Amino acid sequence: MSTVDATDVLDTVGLATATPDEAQPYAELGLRDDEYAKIRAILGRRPTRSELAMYSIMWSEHCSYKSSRVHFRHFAEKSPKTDRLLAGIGENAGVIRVTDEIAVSFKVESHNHPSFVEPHQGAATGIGGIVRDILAMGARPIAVMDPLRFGSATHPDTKRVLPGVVGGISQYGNSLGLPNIGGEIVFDPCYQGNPLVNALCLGVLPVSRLQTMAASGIGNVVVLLGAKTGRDGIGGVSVLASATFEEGTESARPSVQVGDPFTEKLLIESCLEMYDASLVTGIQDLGGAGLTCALSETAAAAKLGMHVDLERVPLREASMSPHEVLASESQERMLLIVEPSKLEDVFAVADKWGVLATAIGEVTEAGDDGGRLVVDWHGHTVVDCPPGSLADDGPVYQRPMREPADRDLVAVDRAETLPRPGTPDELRETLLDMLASPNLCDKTWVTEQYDHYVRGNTVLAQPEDAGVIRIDESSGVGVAISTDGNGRYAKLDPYAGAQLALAEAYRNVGVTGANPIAVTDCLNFGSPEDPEVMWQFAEAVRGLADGCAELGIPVTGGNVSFYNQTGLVAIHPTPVVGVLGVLDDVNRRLSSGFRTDGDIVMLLGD
Amino acid sequence: MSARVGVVTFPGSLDDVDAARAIRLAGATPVSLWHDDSALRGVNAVVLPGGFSYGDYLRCGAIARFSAVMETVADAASAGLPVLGICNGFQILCESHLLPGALTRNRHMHFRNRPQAMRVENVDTAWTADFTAEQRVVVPVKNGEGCYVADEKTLDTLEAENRVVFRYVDGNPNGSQRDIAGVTNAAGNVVGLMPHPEHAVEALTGPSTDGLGVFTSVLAHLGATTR
Amino acid sequence: MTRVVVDVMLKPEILDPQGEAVVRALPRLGASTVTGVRIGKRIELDFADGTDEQTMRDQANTIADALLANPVIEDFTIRVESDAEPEPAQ
Amino acid sequence: MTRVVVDVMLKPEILDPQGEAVVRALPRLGASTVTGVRIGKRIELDFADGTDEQTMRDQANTIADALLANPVIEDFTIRVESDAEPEPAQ
Ligand SMILES: Nc1ncnc2c1ncn2[C@@H]1O[C@H](COP(=O)(O)OP(=O)(O)O)[C@@H](O)[C@H]1O
Repeated sequence: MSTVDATDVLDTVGLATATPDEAQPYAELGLRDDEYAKIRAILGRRPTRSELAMYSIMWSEHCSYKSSRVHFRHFAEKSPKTDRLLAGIGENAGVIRVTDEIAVSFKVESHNHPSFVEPHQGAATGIGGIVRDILAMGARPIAVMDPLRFGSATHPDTKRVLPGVVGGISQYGNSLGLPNIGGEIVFDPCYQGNPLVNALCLGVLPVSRLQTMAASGIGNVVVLLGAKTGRDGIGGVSVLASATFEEGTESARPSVQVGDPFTEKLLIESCLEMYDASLVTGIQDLGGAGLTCALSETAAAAKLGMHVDLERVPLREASMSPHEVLASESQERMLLIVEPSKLEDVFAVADKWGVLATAIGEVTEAGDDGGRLVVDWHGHTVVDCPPGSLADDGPVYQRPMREPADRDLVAVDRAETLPRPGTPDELRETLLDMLASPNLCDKTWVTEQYDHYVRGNTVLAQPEDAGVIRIDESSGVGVAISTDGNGRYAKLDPYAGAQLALAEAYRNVGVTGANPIAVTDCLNFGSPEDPEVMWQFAEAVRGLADGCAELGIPVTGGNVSFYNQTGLVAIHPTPVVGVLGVLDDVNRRLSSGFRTDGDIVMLLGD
Repeated sequence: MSARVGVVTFPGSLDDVDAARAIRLAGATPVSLWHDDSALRGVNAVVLPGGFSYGDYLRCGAIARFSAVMETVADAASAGLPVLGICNGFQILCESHLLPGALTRNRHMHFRNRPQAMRVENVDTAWTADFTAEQRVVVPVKNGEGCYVADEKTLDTLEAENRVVFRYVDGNPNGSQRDIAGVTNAAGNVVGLMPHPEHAVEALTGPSTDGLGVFTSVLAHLGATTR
Repeated sequence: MTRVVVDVMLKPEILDPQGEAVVRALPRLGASTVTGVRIGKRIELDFADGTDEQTMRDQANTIADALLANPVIEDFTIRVESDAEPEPAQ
Repeated sequence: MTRVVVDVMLKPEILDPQGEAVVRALPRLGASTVTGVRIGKRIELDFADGTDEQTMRDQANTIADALLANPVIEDFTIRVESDAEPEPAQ
């Protein structure tokens, strides 16, 4: 380390003010000219390297929902009135009251791209991420589900991806002690270069234990809990590490996040113990956007400021620079807001479970401008910005939309034109072909790798239409959940396709004897910059919102995954819909299948 | 006063809640024990539950063996305290050399979870007295490293001394030698098995209620020894 | 000399949860001077007698790359085991 | 020189399903001269700078014997890593 290049100089707020004209790699970080200009306007100067990293992350499609947000008004406007919803869209996960004392939290999320790069770790950390979302609401995670989509069952790459994904879900979920109570495995060539790994988690909490992400209380301490921070997944942001931006390409290769379910289990137990002792004022999980997201969202939610001494963050690699610490996607971490008087107790609980807990900052005043997020690195200020500008004021786009040109073409190919089995032999043949097809055949070889029994409350799991979990042993109250989605239907008609997915999940929950009350969704689509994909997306959202209004159940949260495509070819639009229902007494659940000889078989509906 | 049965929680234990429920349903009082605390809190028996203690890192049960509580458990076990190790608990007992043999990676290399039939081969242990000889029971098996191995001499000794307590029937789920699902020490107070009796205690949630017998057995055993 | 050893280790920047868990357990064994533990795989490939060294190396490379190591998160090294064995433990 | 490597291998008589799975996959890779594969662990123990060799050996031995290897199924060897690194792949 003899040559002094730009990377050795700490880019502080002072330096940024003094060098307004320094060229910055905003385009490489995915920011448009007008977005960069807006950041400069917000700050009244050029952003520091750390700030640029933070804005590029928070204003990305993944975090800002810049393409999808305008369409979500359908959910808000059409949402049926209910007094069951304790937390909804905008929170880490929806929370629904089940009885006067008990609530559940549930949400489905995607981890599609990481799972293609490294199937095992990608899927494992997908489970880890959704579990922390549920934990952040104050709930004990009690079950998971895994709606999956792969390419052709006979393609060699499916041989790599599928066992890896299933192995990762199995390892992580089993190690956390979460029964897997359902999911989907669908094969279709459209997912060959872009498999879908969606993960759902269900949690249960006493209504009184509901947590908030708001970093309220001036003087309260900001505590980082869990794993050390390393250079995990800081992909695009590493272009900042190079002196000349062209040099960045090699180091820009993201480092794969490796999941540590053991640490996550300890994180769960320590957080729950802290909630029960009322030690936590606010809490937020660290997900894809790491500290950047957790710091800005917690501060913005409280409309206060925050001061962080970033060098206090425990690091796996000492050489990390501040923007890397802020952007790191290291797993198994939570951010807590704690009253100073409770800090020792928080440390004691963390210590009991063998989890690292470190005070890294404090909540500061709002001032005239709603508070500042100030991040220091060894005493030098590297970030000074309004937290709301990161968390809430990201760009919002009304992307152009166009009905796909091939819709008429696809529609011409009607099912009626397919050959039909005519003779009993042909009928038999067709039935056997169907039973043997990868999408319909027995899935035990996968589901056997998942624990169904742990915690002893699984009432129904695979191969039932919906998973059923007892949530209260004394009263027998339980919930049923099913996830469904059909990309082929949605490709033909995204509006109806989304509704069919909703209807199927709704029926699946209904047939267990449960009363459906809430919806979560994971919307898997191609590039939002493709007007035809955007049209599919808008139609699916409208269809889902209308369907929910019709059925009288609200969408409580979910996730959007865009850019699911190989080259220019998008996957089938794949809205995955999860429906949750309540059973007042799980002893009265119904399972599928014929039970008694001589029972009458009836067909309901048309 | 009903018997007090301790359930140890290690970092990464998962089935401790299930074991406690099973103990309750069998009519005893579950008492939680903490890995880092050597106190046994006056319990009459101990269950080492399933799970992934210390993430199952390095080798299942290898790190848990060095916990404070295991020292006391080992001493108490040699003095006759009934100790049951289920799945990860069985692995810990083997790593601690309280039971012979070792649990290795399943032959098919997958985690496998299914209802599993076994035969109760020895009804004279502290944990099997309530079963009838050769009784067939069905309880869930769920593990990735449940393949029981030991050298031939050890296996022969186990057979000769009737220390194979449970044997898989209708298929061996993990490749265990001689279809061994569970074994006991020479005194019959320490038993380890891979399948999960604590997951078969309620008709609503288990494949059967056969597992309850393990927990009622120890109560019968304790009743007989304290009388 | 018919054995090739392939050592597969996680890349240095990748989290090694196993190693970390072992480090945390060491104080109980009184091993206080160990500062870090990384756990990887050691794979012994036995070749038919008389296989020449270059063939062994090439094949080991192919196998390691395709099967033994996951290039996304792991590095590997290959070494033809010399007749001088590493000293056995006591 | 502050690193000790502990190699842990299954005893020869213990079945190694992972190794067998690799053997079964070899024909596809055209590695026909490999006759056997055994998969074990390579554990790197880093010691504080300046720890003398004998202390490292002793501690590594204690740790390996008590924790890193299970004597029922595994053998281990210990080697202080020389400055001459094994040649990297390719
Ligand atoms: N398809 C969707 N339907 C409903 N709500 C959604 C959807 N996608 C995202 N949301 C909601 O938007 C909010 C932000 O989502 P997200 O960024 O995934 O949360 P997180 O920060 O926990 O990852 C969450 O409350 C989420 O539930």
